Amino acid sequence: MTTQDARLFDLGYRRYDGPRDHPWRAIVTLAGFTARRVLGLGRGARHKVLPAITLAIAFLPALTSVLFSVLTEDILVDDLISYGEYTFIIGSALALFAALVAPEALCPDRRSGMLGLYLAGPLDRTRYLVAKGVAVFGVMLLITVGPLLFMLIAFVLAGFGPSGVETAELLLQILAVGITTALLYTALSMAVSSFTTRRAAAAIGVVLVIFVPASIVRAAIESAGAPNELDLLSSPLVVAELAYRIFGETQEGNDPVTQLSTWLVAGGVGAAILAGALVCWLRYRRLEAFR
Amino acid sequence: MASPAVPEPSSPAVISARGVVKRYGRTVALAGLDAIIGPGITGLLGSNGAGKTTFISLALGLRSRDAGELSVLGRDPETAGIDVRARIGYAPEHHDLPAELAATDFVRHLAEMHLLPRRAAVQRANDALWLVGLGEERFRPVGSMSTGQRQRVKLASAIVHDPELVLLDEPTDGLDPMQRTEMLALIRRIGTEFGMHIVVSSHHLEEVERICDAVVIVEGGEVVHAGTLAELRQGPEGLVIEVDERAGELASVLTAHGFDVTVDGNRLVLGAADDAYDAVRDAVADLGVGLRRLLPRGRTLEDVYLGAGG
Amino acid sequence: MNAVDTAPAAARPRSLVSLLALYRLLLRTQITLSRLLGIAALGSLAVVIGLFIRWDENPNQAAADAVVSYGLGILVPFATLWLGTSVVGDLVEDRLLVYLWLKPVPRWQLPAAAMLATISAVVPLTALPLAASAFAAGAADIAWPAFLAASLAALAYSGVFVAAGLWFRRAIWWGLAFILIWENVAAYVVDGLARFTVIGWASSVLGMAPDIEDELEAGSAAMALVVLPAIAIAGWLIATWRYRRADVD
Amino acid sequence: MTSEPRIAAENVSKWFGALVAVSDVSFDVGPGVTALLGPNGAGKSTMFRMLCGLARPSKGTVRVLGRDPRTDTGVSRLIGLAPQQEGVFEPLTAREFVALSAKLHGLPDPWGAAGAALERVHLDPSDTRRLPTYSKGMRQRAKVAQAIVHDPPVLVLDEPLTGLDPRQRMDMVALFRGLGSEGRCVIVSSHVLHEVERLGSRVLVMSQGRLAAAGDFRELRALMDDRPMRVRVRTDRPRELAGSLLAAGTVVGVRLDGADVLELDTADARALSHALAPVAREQHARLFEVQPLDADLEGVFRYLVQR
Repeated sequence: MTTQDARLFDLGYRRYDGPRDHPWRAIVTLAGFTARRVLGLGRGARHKVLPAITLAIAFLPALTSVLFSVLTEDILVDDLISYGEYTFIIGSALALFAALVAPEALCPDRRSGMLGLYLAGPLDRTRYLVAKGVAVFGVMLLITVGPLLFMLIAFVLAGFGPSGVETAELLLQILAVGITTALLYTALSMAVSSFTTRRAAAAIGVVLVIFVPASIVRAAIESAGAPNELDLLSSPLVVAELAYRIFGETQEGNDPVTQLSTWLVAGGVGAAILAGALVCWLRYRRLEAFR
Repeated sequence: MASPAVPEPSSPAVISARGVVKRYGRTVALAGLDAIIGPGITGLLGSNGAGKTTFISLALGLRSRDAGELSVLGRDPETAGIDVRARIGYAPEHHDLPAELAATDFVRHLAEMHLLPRRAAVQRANDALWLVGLGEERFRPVGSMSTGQRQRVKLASAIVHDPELVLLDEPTDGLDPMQRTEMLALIRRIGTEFGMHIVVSSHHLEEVERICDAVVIVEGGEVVHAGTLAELRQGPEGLVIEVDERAGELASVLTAHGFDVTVDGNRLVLGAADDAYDAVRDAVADLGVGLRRLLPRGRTLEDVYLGAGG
Repeated sequence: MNAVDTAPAAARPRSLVSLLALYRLLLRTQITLSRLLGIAALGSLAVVIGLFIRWDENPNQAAADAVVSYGLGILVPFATLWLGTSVVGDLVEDRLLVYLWLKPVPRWQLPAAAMLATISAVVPLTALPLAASAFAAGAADIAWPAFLAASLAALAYSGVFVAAGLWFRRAIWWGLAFILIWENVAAYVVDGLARFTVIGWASSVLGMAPDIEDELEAGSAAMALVVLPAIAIAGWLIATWRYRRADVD
Repeated sequence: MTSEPRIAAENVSKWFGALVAVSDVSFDVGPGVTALLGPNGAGKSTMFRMLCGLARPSKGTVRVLGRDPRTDTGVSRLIGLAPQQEGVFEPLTAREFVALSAKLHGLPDPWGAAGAALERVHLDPSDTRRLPTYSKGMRQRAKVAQAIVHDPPVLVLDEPLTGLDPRQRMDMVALFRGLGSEGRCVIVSSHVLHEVERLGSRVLVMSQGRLAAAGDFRELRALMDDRPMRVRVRTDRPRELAGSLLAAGTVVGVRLDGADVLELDTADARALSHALAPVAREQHARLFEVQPLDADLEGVFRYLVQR
């Protein structure tokens, strides 16, 4: 190598004149980052314990019913947990998961002033909330679609599953239930989490907002004969009822919501989702981004 | 190999503020602040609660002002589009960053948030962390880092996307002298070599004196003094002399030469006189005393600052 | 005042003065207005439920069921969880424990003060409304049992959650799982498990009222009067043991 | 027998898993103000927590007035601690905060004692504003008041000057000197160096968990003769001055900075100070500025920490 092409490179600072992404990429980045953080990925084992346990609780019924049917070689149809009633059965686990996911996604940013850092960059409050919403919704899908999908796949592999065309239809129904349930819990939990910076208070708030209305409405209808439509306020029952309807099953219980038309039930869920999203958006619009 | 281009001055003033007012309920944080912050490194000096952090949050468009004109890089921060905010770097005052995130991941995340493609973000994050002096410890979680290291991580995250303007809020808060000196040298380099405008807020006088080209002193939400350091520094002439013994004798010799001298322990303060230097030198040489300090008695920033403080 | 005299003139601090000082401090710093209003709101909902039940054909049983499902299932546990874990947990998180730890005060006093502060807020804001809801529902003779059940449940839960606040970093979440899964699902689904839950024994206190079926059947009302305080004392001992070993930041 | 207030550490070490925060530190500190210096992470706060019994030493012993602060809970009556953290009890006023400390110490008149302690730190006892509304400086003083309300012979103040602006720092330093002069044993940790100089000159310097130096910082300065002192001189004839100073042997290293600035490294600061004026006159060099670059505490600190 001839000597004259020896060169010393300046290791100093280099300007960046490469391409810059379109602003919506910042939303995708933040959504991915938040989802990983909420599930404790890239964080200590301690942060994975809580989400893992809740998911395990939600998968438990599916696991037992699959094992039970595989071991006894035949499906005792009425003993097994049907797809329709699954959302109702894991109601507590869904609330617990929402009480973990949304506060973890929203509260730390405000407490640590990271929100100021994000909003000082190429994000405004609406884009910030869209990113966070996509993250929470994505994670919630794990618990609303996961167990059902697991049951379907397990039954198909074990040979008990329905034939080709029915499986496709079942798959669509699972997705429909998973998405509506995830949307409802996302909207409610994010709305509550926008009111406090302490994750603990937000977690309690989420669970209360989900279960307290149900208690009051139950007494109002059953004891005081209020109209059944009032039952649309107890969100866990409404979204569980919608799941029954989507799978074409009917609940044996005589909860008031079972008397309502499917459109009304779907409308109730939709209204709750919109209300939650609106409350969260209004809160963030007025929020002082600076600690 | 792109040499660090000098930032083309889009407009002479990087930040210009006229009559900016900001109130939090009854307390008035900024009461009609006027300031022109030009290119280079500008120190924003003021005691705790003087309005520094509020001004920075207004410049970043994080808060809306109650009155007055404000423009950053030529645009009003509240209505400035996303492209302008992508050209600003910001290191906040607080230290609590996501504790379990490794420094490289944190800086890369902020680079991507400022629209750098993934591969460029990873590469620039590492470069930025090397430049702020974080070697292999940059893979450690931010939570386990000392305050000094965390300040460097914040600085790296503020420059990783190659901004035109960098706002640093109390970057040396909580640092010990060693870390402070290194951080100030680093900020000086960024302001000069990297070709970025910098606004540094601080309440440590000697810091601002060391690295800033100009200073804006804020007190009670208003600008009390502004200008380049040279302008602010000159003041009453005269000399301060410190010897290790027999200061009294030296004083009497100098008074005999017609200088007005006051003695304070082994320190002498000489009134303004142009030919004082040689007279002092010769008097000290004749007496054979040890000359420890000889300094012009210009107004230090401390006098300006304390004077301004009222 | 001779600064160098090392033994201050005052007598040994009487334990009662310091316990009261800690109790009032925790009551003032941890029982904030927003938390009180939150719990009071939840409590008032119990009365609303009571009003609805007035039109039920068998108000006594309906009121008892409501007291168990809403009162003992949601109102009391959540109120106690919220205050119980934060009354000490916040001190640790805000690094204020050092101002209480470095004092010549016996270690058992802080956990005791924490439990007292929690109960002083939770009982009036949950047990009273539950009693009121019984009257509202026209089921006066279960008002007193409801009040007693709620108070004893609050006592037991305060022991559990103050200990949890000192033990776990994210005590609230474990508390939520304990209430939602253990107390509200496992207690009903797995028969015989009620004996190991607070709600089981608290609902058996309701059994004191005439002709009320107790769905959980954890044991007799008299046994409950012993078991629930015992749970509280166990929680207090565990909390004190943990507090004595704390490395205070 | 009222023994003199002393703090003694004997071969004290503290480690958290593999991280050694304090390793084999011994010192004995009596009445007056002592500054504990060291860079962040040098082990100052850990040392302070062991002095107050908040943490147990992994090895070695700590004695406050001859008693072990960790096991002998009575010792907490003899110690007043103003911790580093900024958290305050939100709903309390300053007087209530200090009175709480007085009550827990079992003082006969807690409210009166709290008022006296607040006056001592120049805070208005009748101020009804709540602590969070206080500025950083006022909160700092409330913490000190809480530490002195029970008139302890030993005072431990952890980074009391951090985050204060110059005027607030000056008041605090004057307060600490007063407390020290009353015969109390006051130990202050800090890294705001130029304020600590005014505190008094007794210094303990820690670095990487070890004790790097102890004693009067000027004596320490003199002790370190083996370290060149750097003096900055501005003169109109730098080269001539530097040349003759080198010839005279009082200077071991020279750096020319710009047209008129010299940085001289000397092994013997005293000799150079005596040689400077005569040599300058001889070379007709006018001396505009003479400034030792690291004679003050920062120099001591930087040197000890780097060694």
